[in-house]
Amino acid sequence: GDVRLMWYSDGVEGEVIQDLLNRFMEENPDINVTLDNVAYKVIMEQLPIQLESGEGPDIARVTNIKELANHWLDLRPLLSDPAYWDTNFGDQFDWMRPDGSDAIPGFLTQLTLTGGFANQTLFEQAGVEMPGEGATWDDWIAASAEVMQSQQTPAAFAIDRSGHRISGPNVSYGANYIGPDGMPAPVDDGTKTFATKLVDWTNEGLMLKDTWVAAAGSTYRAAADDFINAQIPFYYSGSWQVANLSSKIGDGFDWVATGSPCGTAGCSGLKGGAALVAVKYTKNQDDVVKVMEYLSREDVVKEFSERTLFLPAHKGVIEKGGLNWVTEDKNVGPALDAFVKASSETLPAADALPAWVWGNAYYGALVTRISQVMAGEMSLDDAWVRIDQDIADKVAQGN
Amino acid sequence: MSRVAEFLTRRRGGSGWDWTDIFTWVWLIAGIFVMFGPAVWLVLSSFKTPAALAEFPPTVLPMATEQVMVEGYDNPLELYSVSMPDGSEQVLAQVRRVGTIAQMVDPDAPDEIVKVNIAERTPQRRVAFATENYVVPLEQNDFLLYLRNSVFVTVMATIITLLTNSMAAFALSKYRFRGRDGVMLLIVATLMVPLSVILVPLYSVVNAVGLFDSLWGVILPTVATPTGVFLLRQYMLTIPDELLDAARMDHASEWQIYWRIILPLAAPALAVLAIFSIVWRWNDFLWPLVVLSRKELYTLQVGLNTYAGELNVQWHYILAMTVVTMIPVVLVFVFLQRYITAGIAGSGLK
Amino acid sequence: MGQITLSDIQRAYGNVKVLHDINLDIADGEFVVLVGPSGCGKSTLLRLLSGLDKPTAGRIEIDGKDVTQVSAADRGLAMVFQSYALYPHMSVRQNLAFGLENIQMPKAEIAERITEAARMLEITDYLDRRPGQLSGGQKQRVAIGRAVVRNPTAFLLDEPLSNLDAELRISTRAEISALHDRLKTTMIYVTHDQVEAMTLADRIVVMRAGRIEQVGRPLDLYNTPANLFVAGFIGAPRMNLLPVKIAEAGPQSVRVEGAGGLSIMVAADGSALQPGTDATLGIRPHDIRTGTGGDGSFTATVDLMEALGPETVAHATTDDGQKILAVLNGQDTTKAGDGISFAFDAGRTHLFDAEGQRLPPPRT
Amino acid sequence: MGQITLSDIQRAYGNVKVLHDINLDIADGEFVVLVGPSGCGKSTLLRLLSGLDKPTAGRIEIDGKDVTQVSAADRGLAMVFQSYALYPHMSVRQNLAFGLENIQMPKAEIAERITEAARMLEITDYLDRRPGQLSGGQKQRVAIGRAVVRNPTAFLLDEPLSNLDAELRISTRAEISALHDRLKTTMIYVTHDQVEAMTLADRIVVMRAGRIEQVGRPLDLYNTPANLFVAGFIGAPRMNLLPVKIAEAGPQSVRVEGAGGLSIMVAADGSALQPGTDATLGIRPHDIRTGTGGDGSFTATVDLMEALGPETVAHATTDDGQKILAVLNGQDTTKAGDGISFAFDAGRTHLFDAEGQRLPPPRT
Amino acid sequence: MATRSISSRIGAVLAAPVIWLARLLNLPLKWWQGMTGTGGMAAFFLAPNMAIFGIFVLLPLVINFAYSMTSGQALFLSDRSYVGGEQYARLMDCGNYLDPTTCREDLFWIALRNTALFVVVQVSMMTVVAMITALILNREIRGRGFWRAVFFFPVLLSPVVVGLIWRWILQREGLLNFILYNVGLEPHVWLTDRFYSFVATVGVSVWAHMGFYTLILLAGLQAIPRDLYEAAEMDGTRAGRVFWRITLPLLMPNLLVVIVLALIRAVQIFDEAYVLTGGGPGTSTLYLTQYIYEVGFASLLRNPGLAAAASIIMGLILVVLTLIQLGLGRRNEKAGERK
Ligand SMILES: Nc1ncnc2c1ncn2[C@@H]1O[C@H](COP(=O)(O)OP(=O)(O)OP(=O)(O)O)[C@@H](O)[C@H]1O
Ligand SMILES: Nc1ncnc2c1ncn2[C@@H]1O[C@H](COP(=O)(O)OP(=O)(O)OP(=O)(O)O)[C@@H](O)[C@H]1O
Ligand SMILES: [Mg+2]
Ligand SMILES: [Mg+2]
Repeated sequence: GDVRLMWYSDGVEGEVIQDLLNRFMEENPDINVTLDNVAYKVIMEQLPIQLESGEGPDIARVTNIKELANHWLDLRPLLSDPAYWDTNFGDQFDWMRPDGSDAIPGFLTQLTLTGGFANQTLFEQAGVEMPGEGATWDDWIAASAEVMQSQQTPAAFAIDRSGHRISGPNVSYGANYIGPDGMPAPVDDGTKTFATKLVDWTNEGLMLKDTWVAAAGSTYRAAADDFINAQIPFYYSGSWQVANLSSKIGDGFDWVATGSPCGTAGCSGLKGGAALVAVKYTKNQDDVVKVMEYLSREDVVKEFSERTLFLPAHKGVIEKGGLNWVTEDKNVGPALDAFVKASSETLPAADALPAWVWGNAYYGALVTRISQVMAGEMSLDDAWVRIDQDIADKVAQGN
Repeated sequence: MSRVAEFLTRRRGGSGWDWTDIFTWVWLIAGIFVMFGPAVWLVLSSFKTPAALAEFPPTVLPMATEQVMVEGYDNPLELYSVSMPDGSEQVLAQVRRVGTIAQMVDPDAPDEIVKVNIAERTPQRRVAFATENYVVPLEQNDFLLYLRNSVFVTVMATIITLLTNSMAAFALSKYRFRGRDGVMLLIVATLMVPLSVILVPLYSVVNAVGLFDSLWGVILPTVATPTGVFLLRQYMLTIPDELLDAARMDHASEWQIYWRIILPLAAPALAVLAIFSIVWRWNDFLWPLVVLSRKELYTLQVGLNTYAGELNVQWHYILAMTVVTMIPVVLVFVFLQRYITAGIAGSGLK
Repeated sequence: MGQITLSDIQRAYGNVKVLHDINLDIADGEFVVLVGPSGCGKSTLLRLLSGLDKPTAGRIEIDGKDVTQVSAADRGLAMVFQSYALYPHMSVRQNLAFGLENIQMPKAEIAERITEAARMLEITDYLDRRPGQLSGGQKQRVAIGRAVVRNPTAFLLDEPLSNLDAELRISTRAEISALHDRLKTTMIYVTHDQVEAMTLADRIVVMRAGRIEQVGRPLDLYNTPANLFVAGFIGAPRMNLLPVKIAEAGPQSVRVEGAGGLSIMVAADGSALQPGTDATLGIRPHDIRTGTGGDGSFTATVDLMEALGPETVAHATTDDGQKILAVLNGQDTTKAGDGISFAFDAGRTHLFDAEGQRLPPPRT
Repeated sequence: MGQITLSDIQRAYGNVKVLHDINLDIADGEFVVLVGPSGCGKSTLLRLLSGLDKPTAGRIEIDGKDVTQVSAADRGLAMVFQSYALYPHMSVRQNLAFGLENIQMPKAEIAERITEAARMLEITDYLDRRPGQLSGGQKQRVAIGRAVVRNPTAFLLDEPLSNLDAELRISTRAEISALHDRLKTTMIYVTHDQVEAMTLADRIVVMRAGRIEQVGRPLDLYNTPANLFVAGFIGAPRMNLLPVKIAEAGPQSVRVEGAGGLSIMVAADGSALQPGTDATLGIRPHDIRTGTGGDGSFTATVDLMEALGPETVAHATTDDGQKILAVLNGQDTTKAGDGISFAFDAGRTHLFDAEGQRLPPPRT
Repeated sequence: MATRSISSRIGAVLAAPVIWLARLLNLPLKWWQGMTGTGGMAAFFLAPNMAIFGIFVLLPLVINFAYSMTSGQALFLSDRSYVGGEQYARLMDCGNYLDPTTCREDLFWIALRNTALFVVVQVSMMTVVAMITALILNREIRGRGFWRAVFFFPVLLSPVVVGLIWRWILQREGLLNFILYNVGLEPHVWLTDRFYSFVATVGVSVWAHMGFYTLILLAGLQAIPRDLYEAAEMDGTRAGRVFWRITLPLLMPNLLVVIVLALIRAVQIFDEAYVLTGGGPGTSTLYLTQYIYEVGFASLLRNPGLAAAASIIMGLILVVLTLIQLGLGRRNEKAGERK
């Protein structure tokens, strides 16, 4: 029968998945998988509407997996080997199913982890030693500031404008968003500490203004281009940038992934990812299961990751290691390996976030208000009040 | 040369350059730079590689570093001009770079490796068009299918828009009936709400009338544009009523008056609306995105916009596809704009 | 068929009444000319007839059917607009064909009619031009042509010849006249040209300020104008009107006396008049001749001699300050400032009472 | 000042030449009337003079300065458009004031001029209306008013009275004439009305198909038209033109013979003529009288009698098939079909050679 | 010449079926006209438009109003809970209406204030610039089609691309600074400056939509009878006065379209500004639609009820503004109506 797969791409993964599916269809001539390549916006704006009216594709690649968890098909009773899934993808099932359920809605095509990148060449030119293992945020910023001084870059570092991005560091400073009842907790000292640092750094001209200050609300802004153009020696983003940096920096300079700098509580990044899930409303469960089983096969996952330069979410693949990254760039392999390594350093408070429904409410409020502080529109103290209230409003609305 | 001089010195009224002539040309020239400049730059940028796109400061033309095949190396090497310690400039090919030191060779003397600090070298660049920005998306996508859908949507929507809007505008400008002002007000008032705001209600309506996932679902909600009615109506107000009277004396039915008198005389406004409608429908993105879920029905904009991901946007493809999809509308514009010529409605009168 | 009856027609624009109680019967096939001062409501009346405008009150009947509320397209009339109102986007040919196409006339017949009308109006050379490329007179001819090609119940023509040169005007006038003779279609014709009115009309309707002043055959209007207004309006140059006093008044004749010893016996029924009351004596400039020895005569000083060619208009002032116009045959060589004597016959005078009404003819 | 010279003016629309080599000198203060058949290029010529249009070739001088390339606004002329061209969004008052405000005339003076012009044109009551609310004639008067209130170097008037009724036309004509006498401004005036042309003009320019046929004082044109075209065009109804043959030709007189035994001796210089060649004899309808005993006479059958009131136009056909027009004084009672005899004097005839040119006067 | 005839032939071919249809329609319509009179014809001419309009524009608007009375995250009305005016109350909950920071939904009020400022500046600038351009394109310049295309071109670009191009131009190391640097002027970080960001959003939106309004005005300008200009020229009118006294009043109906549309579009400013400044720096270019978008759609915990309420308030403001416009325009519009 026919299976429709809705897919968005950040890079080459559309071509890769098409390849893989073609192979699948050769093996299963009776199943016709159509890959609907769409813009990310479709996933965000159209898919929810469709799902609510009980329609939609059979399988989709989604990021807001938790919000839409009610619409996913539980594959557990249909899979030939649910245990394989539990072992290899089990850690992330909570990210994509309603709290308390034991369903298997799908698996992550890509695991992401926030983390830093440093421009090795700039550091070298400035003659500044790159902070090593266990270096704190302060160390990194101080070192970057030195590079900035010496190399006359406009700023020392930048973090993507996103609440998700600063949540890892927040946790590193002891933040915990989740209250004892599972509901959002008021902004705590951990968050305040790091946020205060960020504001200070911005005011001192160390953090690039163009990303955080120059936007409002929860608008997402990446600073990748500034890093690519050697405008900043240090850049905090995430594993998904590896392919992007590789292709755009090329031979421009050497760069390394640094993992997440440490705070007082640890050196945590934040995990995330995009999942491939089956949709409850499919009329063709059997074939959907076949496709899902195929795509979740260890060899398929491995190939997919190697070619897309994505971190795999498959435990077996990670543990076996030896991923053969398909690239000529000598910076890529070590960077990805660094992320794989860093993924074990995340703190529990961070690991709880992807599966937490109110995560996005928290992220949005953080980024909105902190950037207002950076722009001088309100004080930090006001910001804490606003953040708590914003979140409370969301919670009230969501129930 | 004299033709050029004549062209440049041609003035209104024929005598002397007055300030309006100067102002006109200043404005037009400024227009070239301000209005057209960015657009030209956009086209040029669409031929840049992703790396060149991200580059600071941007170059005007798409550039790529020159490469040479050097004996003893399998892959082509990039050329740099290097300021040598002795102060001279030399063109060298880079073998590899380690940290801040580049290992380079003279292409003519490939045996000797020169070590150069990377601050001392600048890439040898030349203009290069990254045509793959165009080729890849066009090959990957069902371009022809999308094109067909887009053309269908655009043509049907425009025809229906022109027809229904001009009919309504005719009634609203040339008849006096009770409630006319009310209808007009209603129409203008509904201009207010942006589509993105009523997206969900509109979706439920379209779903309810069974137009979901059909091209008509894309077409119909857009054709009753209040803008069109308003635009046409205001223009039709300037058509003298005497001409309608004459037609009535000529035994024309109201339909014929609309069809044979009003429409031709409103041609400039219709052309404007046609241009708008075509541009809008052709570039529509959000609404088709919501209504269409099957690839077979995708319009160009939906189909070619798959390069906007969550974390990365592949701007090189998006720009190239912007240029591609722009070409037909530019042609349509050039074709239709000539109808925006002197209104002739008054010349039949005394 | 084209028998038209207007009953108590009124038309107002806002508060401004432009037509007051118009009553008029037009026989089938009649040629009626509307004249009157500019702005008196002629075009308005025509628009009401055409159906383009609706009266504020009153009834319009065509061939006995009440058409007051019938739309213009269904009345089957043809109209020549004072403002031409040609379709600017159509060629002359298409302008002419439009009305015919609307009634699904076969192509061949349309072509034939257009050729015929174009020949008659001398616009054959311009058939493929647009109105914007025509001169004023050419446009006007097209406007006439557009009405002529149709075969309407009645023609409504609003100053159709005003922009034509004398020669063309005469020939077109003749064509219209011939058309009328041939088709016997009712025609209602507005004009400011006395010659047109006199030569074309079966009856002339004289209007003033939204009212009908007099309706009658052209020569009747000329010879026996019902009141001072008509007397002044019909005939060019306008009639001389001299203030007089009634001296004697009888049922057969009235004697009036005026300044400068003027004393005239006019044949009229003056039985209703009191001697000593005011009256007005009208004498047409054409009825005044130079010289002495008529029923009345006076001397005057010439102010201006306008030589028209075949005749000369003398503007003069009598010794007691009365302005007088006289039309003299041929080219007169009298110069401004010269003295001149005029004479006229009592039989050519017109007598109006103090209210401006013409005295009835002598009782028989 | 308003001395205007046109040299070799040409104007073409695309391939169509509408003006060919126009040469004309207009003296300062002169009143020049342009006449000619519809479409002959009068309005075009006026537009060239005004500066709204530019000639394809030739030179226009005003007061000795070459203004061919000067824009209309800078020529300082005023124009009455055949199409009125009133500003539809302004009241009549604003229409009149507009040109004056442009030259920063004080408000009080503007008001005064408007009052004066409105009085003269009888539009005082409509000053606050918009053009859309006016009748055709009212619009035309506003158009005249707009030119009159200015104080231009010269007036250009394109059929300014065509939509006015006879009475108003005469009074407005008189006003224009008075205005000209008072201001001594050059006026160039297009009209189709013979009376206007004859009475207003210092000189009349007769045009045909883009060329000037004759320029001269009104009576000269009437009495000695230079060619057949002018002869036919000036004078209404048009001159009767009879085909004749030259019988004898001398420097003092020419004898011509025509159908029906017609034989007339005309005083003219025929020394260039060969006996036996074709010629045309012109006789104005006004110069034909009923009865016998003139230098020439003929009998005819009446086709149509048009009673104009003061005179009657007889349309008749001579026994040999020649159509003849005659204007008879008074109201004639002859009916169509009746026989009638006409007579005329040799002194009132016009003789044209085979090329249509008038024969020169007898040698002295 | 050749291209023209080809293009007109294409036009003829395209028009043929429509013409055929129009002919076909004539007979039944005549009958209908006979039945109902011209009044009925007005209904007929309005019907198709109003039917589509009612279903696809009015109905969703009504539903949107219903949304504003509900809360929850569910997308479909049937799944949402009725809360009455609560959303409105939340929006209007302010300590001091002049100080947005005292409001519960401070961002809404900030956005409202920014939008008001934006509308005033942008609409006036847009009208003036479009008018000047239309006047210039209306002159007899060579290559008119080319020039029209030049000024219309940006309209063809999607707002996202527009925002992007201009961000590339205006960003710290963008084209503009590059040019400034090269001609020896001081570069400036435009997009982190409150004032320049605002100016940039105004400027860019004018840039992007000007062609649209220019075209409307151009059509209007061309419809003004030439003879009026000739009369004005004979009246010795200076160019400026011709514009104020002839062109402007006669253009009024079309100018009204431009002002009303520009106003509405300005209030709805979103994509360009969003891509260009994202609402920043701080909240200085945060406009209403972005607020609505973020509240109702962009954030993962959406609040369609609040968004709907905000949009209704925005719509009401617009209706009032437009009514004022139309009221003002009405007088002048009458003037434009040529008899
Ligand atoms: N735009 C044009 N294109 C082509 N021919 C034109 C154009 N305008 C005028 N003509 C022609 O030029 C000739 C002269 O026109 P013009 O308006 O000067 O005539 P006119 O003497 O004023 O006539 P009328 O007495 O009818 O007003 C006419 O034959 C007319 O058809
Ligand atoms: N729309 C209107 N509003 C107010 N008054 C009007 C309107 N239209 C015409 N009038 C007035 O009605 C009167 C009659 O106009 P109409 O056009 O019938 O005159 P007319 O007899 O045709 O004059 P003319 O000989 O000048 O054409 C005029 O005084 C005119 O000013
Ligand atoms: Mg009239
Ligand atoms: Mg003319």
